[in-house]
Amino acid sequence: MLGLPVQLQMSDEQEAFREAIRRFIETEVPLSKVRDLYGVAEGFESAWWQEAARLGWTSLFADERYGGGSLSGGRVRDAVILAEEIGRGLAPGPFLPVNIVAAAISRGGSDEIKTELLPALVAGEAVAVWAFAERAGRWTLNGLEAAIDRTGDGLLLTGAKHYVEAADNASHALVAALCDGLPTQAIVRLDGPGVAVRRGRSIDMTRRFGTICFENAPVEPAWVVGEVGQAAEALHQQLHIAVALQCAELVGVADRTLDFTIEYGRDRFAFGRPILSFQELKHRIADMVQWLEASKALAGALAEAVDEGDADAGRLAHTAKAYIGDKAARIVDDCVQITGGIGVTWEHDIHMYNRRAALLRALYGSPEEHKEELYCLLEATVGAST
Amino acid sequence: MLGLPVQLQMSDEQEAFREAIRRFIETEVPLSKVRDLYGVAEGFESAWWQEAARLGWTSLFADERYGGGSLSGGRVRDAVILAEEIGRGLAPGPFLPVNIVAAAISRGGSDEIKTELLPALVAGEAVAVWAFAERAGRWTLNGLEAAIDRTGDGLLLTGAKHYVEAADNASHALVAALCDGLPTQAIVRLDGPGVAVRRGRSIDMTRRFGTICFENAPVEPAWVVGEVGQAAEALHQQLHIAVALQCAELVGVADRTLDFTIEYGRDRFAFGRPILSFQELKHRIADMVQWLEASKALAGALAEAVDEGDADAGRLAHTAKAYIGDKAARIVDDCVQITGGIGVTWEHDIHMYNRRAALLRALYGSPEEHKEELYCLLEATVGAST
Amino acid sequence: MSGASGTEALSEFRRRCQNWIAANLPPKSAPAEDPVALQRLLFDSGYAGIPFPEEYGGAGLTLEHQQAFYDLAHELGRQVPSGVALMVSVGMLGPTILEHGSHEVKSRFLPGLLRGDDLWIQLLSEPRGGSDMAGARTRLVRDGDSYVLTGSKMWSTGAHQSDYGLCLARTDWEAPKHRGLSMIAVPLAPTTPGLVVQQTRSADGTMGEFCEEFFDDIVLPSENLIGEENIGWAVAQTLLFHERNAVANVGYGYIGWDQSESPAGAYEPGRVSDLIGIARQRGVDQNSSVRQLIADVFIEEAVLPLSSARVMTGMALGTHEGQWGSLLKLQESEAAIERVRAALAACGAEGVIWEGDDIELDNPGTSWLLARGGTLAGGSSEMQRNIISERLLGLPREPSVERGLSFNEVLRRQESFE
Amino acid sequence: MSGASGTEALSEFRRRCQNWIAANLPPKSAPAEDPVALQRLLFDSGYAGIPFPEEYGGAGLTLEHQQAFYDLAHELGRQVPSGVALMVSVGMLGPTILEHGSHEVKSRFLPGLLRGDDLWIQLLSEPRGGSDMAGARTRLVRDGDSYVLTGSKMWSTGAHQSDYGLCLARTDWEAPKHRGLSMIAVPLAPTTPGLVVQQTRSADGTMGEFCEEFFDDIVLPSENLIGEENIGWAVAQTLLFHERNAVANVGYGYIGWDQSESPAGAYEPGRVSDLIGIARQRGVDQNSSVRQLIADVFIEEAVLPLSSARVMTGMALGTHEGQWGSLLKLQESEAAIERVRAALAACGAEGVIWEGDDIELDNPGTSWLLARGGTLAGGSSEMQRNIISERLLGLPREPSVERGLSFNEVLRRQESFE
Repeated sequence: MLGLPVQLQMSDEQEAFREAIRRFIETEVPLSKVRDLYGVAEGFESAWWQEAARLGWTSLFADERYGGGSLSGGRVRDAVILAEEIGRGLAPGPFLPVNIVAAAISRGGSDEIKTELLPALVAGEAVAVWAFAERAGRWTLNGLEAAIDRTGDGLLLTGAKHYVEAADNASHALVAALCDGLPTQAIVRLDGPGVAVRRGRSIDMTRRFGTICFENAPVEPAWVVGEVGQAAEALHQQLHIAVALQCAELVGVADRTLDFTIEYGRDRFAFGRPILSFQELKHRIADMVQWLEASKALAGALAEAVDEGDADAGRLAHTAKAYIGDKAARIVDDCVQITGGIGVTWEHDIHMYNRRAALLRALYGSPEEHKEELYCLLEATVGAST
Repeated sequence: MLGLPVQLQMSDEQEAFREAIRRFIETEVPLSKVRDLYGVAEGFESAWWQEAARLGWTSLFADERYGGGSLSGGRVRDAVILAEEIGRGLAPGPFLPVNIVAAAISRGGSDEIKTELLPALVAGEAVAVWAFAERAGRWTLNGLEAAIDRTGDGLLLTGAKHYVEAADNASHALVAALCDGLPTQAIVRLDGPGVAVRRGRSIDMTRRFGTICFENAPVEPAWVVGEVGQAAEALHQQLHIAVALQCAELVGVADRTLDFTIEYGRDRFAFGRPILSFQELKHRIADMVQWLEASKALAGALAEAVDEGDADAGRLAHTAKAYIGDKAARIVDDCVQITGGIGVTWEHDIHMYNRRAALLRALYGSPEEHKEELYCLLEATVGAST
Repeated sequence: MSGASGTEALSEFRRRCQNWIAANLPPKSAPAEDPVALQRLLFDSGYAGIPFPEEYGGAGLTLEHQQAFYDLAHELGRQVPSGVALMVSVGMLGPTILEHGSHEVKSRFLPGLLRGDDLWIQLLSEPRGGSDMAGARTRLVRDGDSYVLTGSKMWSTGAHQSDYGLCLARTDWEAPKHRGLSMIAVPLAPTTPGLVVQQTRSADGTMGEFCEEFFDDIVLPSENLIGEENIGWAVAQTLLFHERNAVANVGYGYIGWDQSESPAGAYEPGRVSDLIGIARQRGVDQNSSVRQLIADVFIEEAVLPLSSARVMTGMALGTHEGQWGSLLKLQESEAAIERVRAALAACGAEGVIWEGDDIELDNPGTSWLLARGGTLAGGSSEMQRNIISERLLGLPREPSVERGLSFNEVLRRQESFE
Repeated sequence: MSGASGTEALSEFRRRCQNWIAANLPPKSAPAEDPVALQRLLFDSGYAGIPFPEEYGGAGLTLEHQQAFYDLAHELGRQVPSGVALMVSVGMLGPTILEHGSHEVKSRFLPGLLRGDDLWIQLLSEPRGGSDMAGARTRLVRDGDSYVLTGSKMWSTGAHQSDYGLCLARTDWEAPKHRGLSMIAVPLAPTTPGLVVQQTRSADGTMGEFCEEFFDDIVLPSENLIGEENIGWAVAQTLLFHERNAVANVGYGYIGWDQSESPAGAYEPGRVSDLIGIARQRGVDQNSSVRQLIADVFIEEAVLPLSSARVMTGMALGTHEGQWGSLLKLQESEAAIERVRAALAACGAEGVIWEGDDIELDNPGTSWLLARGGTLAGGSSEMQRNIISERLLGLPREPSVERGLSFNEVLRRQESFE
């Protein structure tokens, strides 16, 4: 029952995709490789990323005219298959930022941007990142302070974007900012004037982050994605996609961790019995399995809602991240406890899963933040106070 | 280890007091009697209450000149002994309101009030109740809306007091209201003009409540307790005493429930073993024992802090009710689960403990409300936002 | 479980149902119809017991057809037969008799059961037994062509309003615990000689749905045996399996979800918004604990139908075989506890105190007294966790202290302990 | 445990300490003094090992005197010897040797231990053993007047910086598991022939405090045996008892609480206010989950010293005998997990992402990786719950599958399973 995917019903093509990804991760970036990458500033190798791109890691959300294409017509549903395998294998690489950028420009970008960026992104030759959150680390539109000013010299961007995944690997960033006080998105070259990238790390073994500071950085009008001041809906959709992929990845992380922990506990003896014959541990595992199954159901429903453009997708995204973000981290944490002392050593793999879970938990809004957003949405539906 | 009292160190006199109370409850109001009282509107018998009064149930907070007196000099510490036994035996009677009123008028009442009320309260011949909370059921000073107006005819009280324990048994109420917008307390006769009492019940087997409506009810100036507009400190202290007694009672309820549940579970067999040989149940019980021990430590510290007038008593009261209110209810609830189906029947005693716990949990501020107050206090100590 | 060849295609069936439902079932907005009357309406048009063979009164189709029927009815906003009595009878006892009964037994009992004419219940638990149902001490003795039943059962839902009970009783006391049990149908009419049925008073003081039964040498025809003598435990396990499924609203007991189209919208305008409204009215809508608890209730309620739908899909696809009902039952009953906890927090004193001398039952305090019913009935949460870990996941079993012992020996050891 | 007749009265002792502490111990505001240097200062003035007999270098007083000394030092705002190494050596190994060692053993080892000259650790856990310490496979063989030690130990705290380890090893393989063990003192100097000590790398990538030791036929004098041959499990249980107490800061390892006078004020201006400040700065100070988690941390931190004080009082009064340290250890280590959880929630992305290429360790994310150390070391939370329920409460024990078997037979059965 562990190992069942988020999507129970897959086409043959999707099944083959899943198989290919899993084999690729096992062969090309096994956990020993992930350990090696811990010491490498970049966190992944470009040649490997181009190979991954050939398997479809970069193309699922991209406009078909520029090399993109989905397997099933449901782009999020396809990408969830990939995200889950990435979680299972703790694969490195800028999967999420590249796909969010590809989705955004495929949806609202000019032909000029698409031509400039999409083929290179899809081929894995370029990396573009999503620069959204600011100092406080919150992924909500009302946290935006970066501003695009209209001047005699054209549009100039000023502000600082934090927690930008793979910032140091990227040539371009999709930046969210206010123009005339309204949400706007634009692609900005990171080697242009007025742009500085500060490298950073995270608790994860391979995922690197950075801060991008813009000071009167020029924004080409044709590189605004969508209309100036009209980006709210697109930004929400990008957030929903990010949360959907992240939830699937968290499911992969937690499912795999519970799976190998159970394998370990079946064979480990104490007091003359396998430790997993002790009732209290079994009951905790039963709860974890229940949480996992519910998480898979939620992640699947969210992917579908985002693909279908359901009005309810936002609420479901908050629900899913609040639930899965919390439960996945708890599952990995309790697996550490079941594993025992060896689980808090470097030698054992579980800390790498714990790292990924801790990162994903916080990124794109923590469970606590999503739960509060959800409550506010519910509150609004009840109507004004009397 | 179960059955250990909140106060580990008791004087011989205190030990004898505890013994006498326990015997009295076991003989005079055993659980079979509590069942009988469920059907009686009043919830307790006056003759019995006068007997209880002779044992000291009404005198611990009363001015010594009017028949009161503590055993140890620590009035709350003495009363906690009683409260805990009341919880263990689910004794009926207006213990808390009578003692709060006695404490308030002994501290701030005129000789006239004391003479009128204290001897009768101490003898158990009269009952006076504490009318504090209003419609929303919150025990905070900023929830006060009832008002005492100064008119040509003197002081007139208008407002409605809810959740008043033993309202229908009482001749007098200690009412909190605003006068000139400032907290004020006064004793009001319940058979006077402009006063109406509506009887009510609670989830508890024997504790009855009522709503008291005042409409231009006259308040005699000599019956104002303390100075007009100066009652804030006294009200806080009364709330602290109420929470301290209530926490001790909750400890008694939870300790006794866990105790008889364990006795039951030791003898009950399933799958060829006593059910309490199953590890998962044992581990839950271990947690409950830990919570109980911590609850006793907190309840004891609170009693001491209130007796000593510590500046920290308020914060400790919030902490204690937040912790004990939650844990005691959880303990009783989990004991129902351990007891099994019979635990949700009328025939088994545990529902009576569950009722008392559910009542005490909510009364004088729920754990949720106290936790929020506590957080606000903590927040204030961190200083203003930058 | 997917449609065998020769079975009516789902799409075809859906079209047929759509018309019939629209023409026959009352809308949800109409006054609630008696469930048994609705069940008879379904039966008489061939829509009761959809996955049961036609020869026993069913429609001879599959669980997926049943799912399609009920989902359609909800989509069309129509009433369906619901309630505990039918859930137990049609969702639990029906499939158990179908699996274990002889042709004669099925022909005799199933049509009346599926039509709702005969309500069936289970008689498994005993007063001393708790979760250990295989420890039954009710005695069943063969006497020529009859059996004689002696003992008592407890926690039977609605026995006082039912027609038959399927009773687990011991036929061999020298066999190991699980191998000396048999299952027999007991008529529950008050006229049955030797039978006394008593309702159990609930913690809230009312007569609840549970009963206790006393059997004093009740004589039963041997044709009432369901399954062979001494294989009663296998029959009971089938019954318990269907019970967990029915409680979780999957399998034979599936009656659909009464919800709007959007999954996260399930129950939405209902209880959660009530709680938000109460919190606001009491001025605790900014209280962080209260917000937390209410948000958690919403999340659990959004997750439940999604989990159930996933398991249903998995059952149809074959990815979910076996004891998945336990997982859903656990999730559902534990979420219900949290729902009451949130109500207690939102309502504060208002949840446990009311005006008037009457005993009120519609408040969170009373719900709290009864809340554990859900985590105990139908197998306690502890039993569900055992099943999930040992049977679904295959983790090593708890060492048994009864292995290889006759039941008489088990009893002797227990008595020496007590 | 209260002062025997002839013992210096507590009030008298307090007066004497007050003067000495004020004159000798550095204030907390001064730079932190080396703990071992402080311990020597205490020893040389007769304030080390207060409850140990004078003949072994102690003060010949009681646990209450020790409590009074440390409480006074904190009241006066002075530094006391603290840290893991002394806690293990003086709080755990000291009382174990005192209880089980012969007069010769105590005379030889205790003065150096109490003075901090010799740091002692325990060598109990083994790589394959986990919580089941009595399953030790390290081998101790008598050879004339010596013993030969072969095997390995793990999870020993600071072995690379210690002087002696008290090692649990098997002397009789045909005896039942708990009856063939012995305890022997092993010198940990790197020059000891046959000894290899390796530090274990922690989940955060650093070398932590834990070590693994390999014994390759180490020859030890028979005088190093602590307690008789084959009663090692009793010695180990004493050691584990003192370990739980020391971790919970009660009993021999008590070193007082670094807090303001008011109980609820404990830790107050420290970590909780940091979290509140971070939440405010991030704009999540109105987030209900974050508030909840922080309030819960404050509550747990207020409760911990009160629980500990209650147990200390109960130990002095005799109401609290036995395994109460388990209860406090459980409470403390589980609360620490919640503290990290609250920090993760308050900090959000800031808790797991930082600027620069360096690997930072001072953040909630890293604390999270190591948090389970506290609920595993010194006996896992599961073991504490076993102890509380079975030993403190006397609930029926888990049925043992090893009862009556020789250890060799236990191993054979296990191998046939694997």
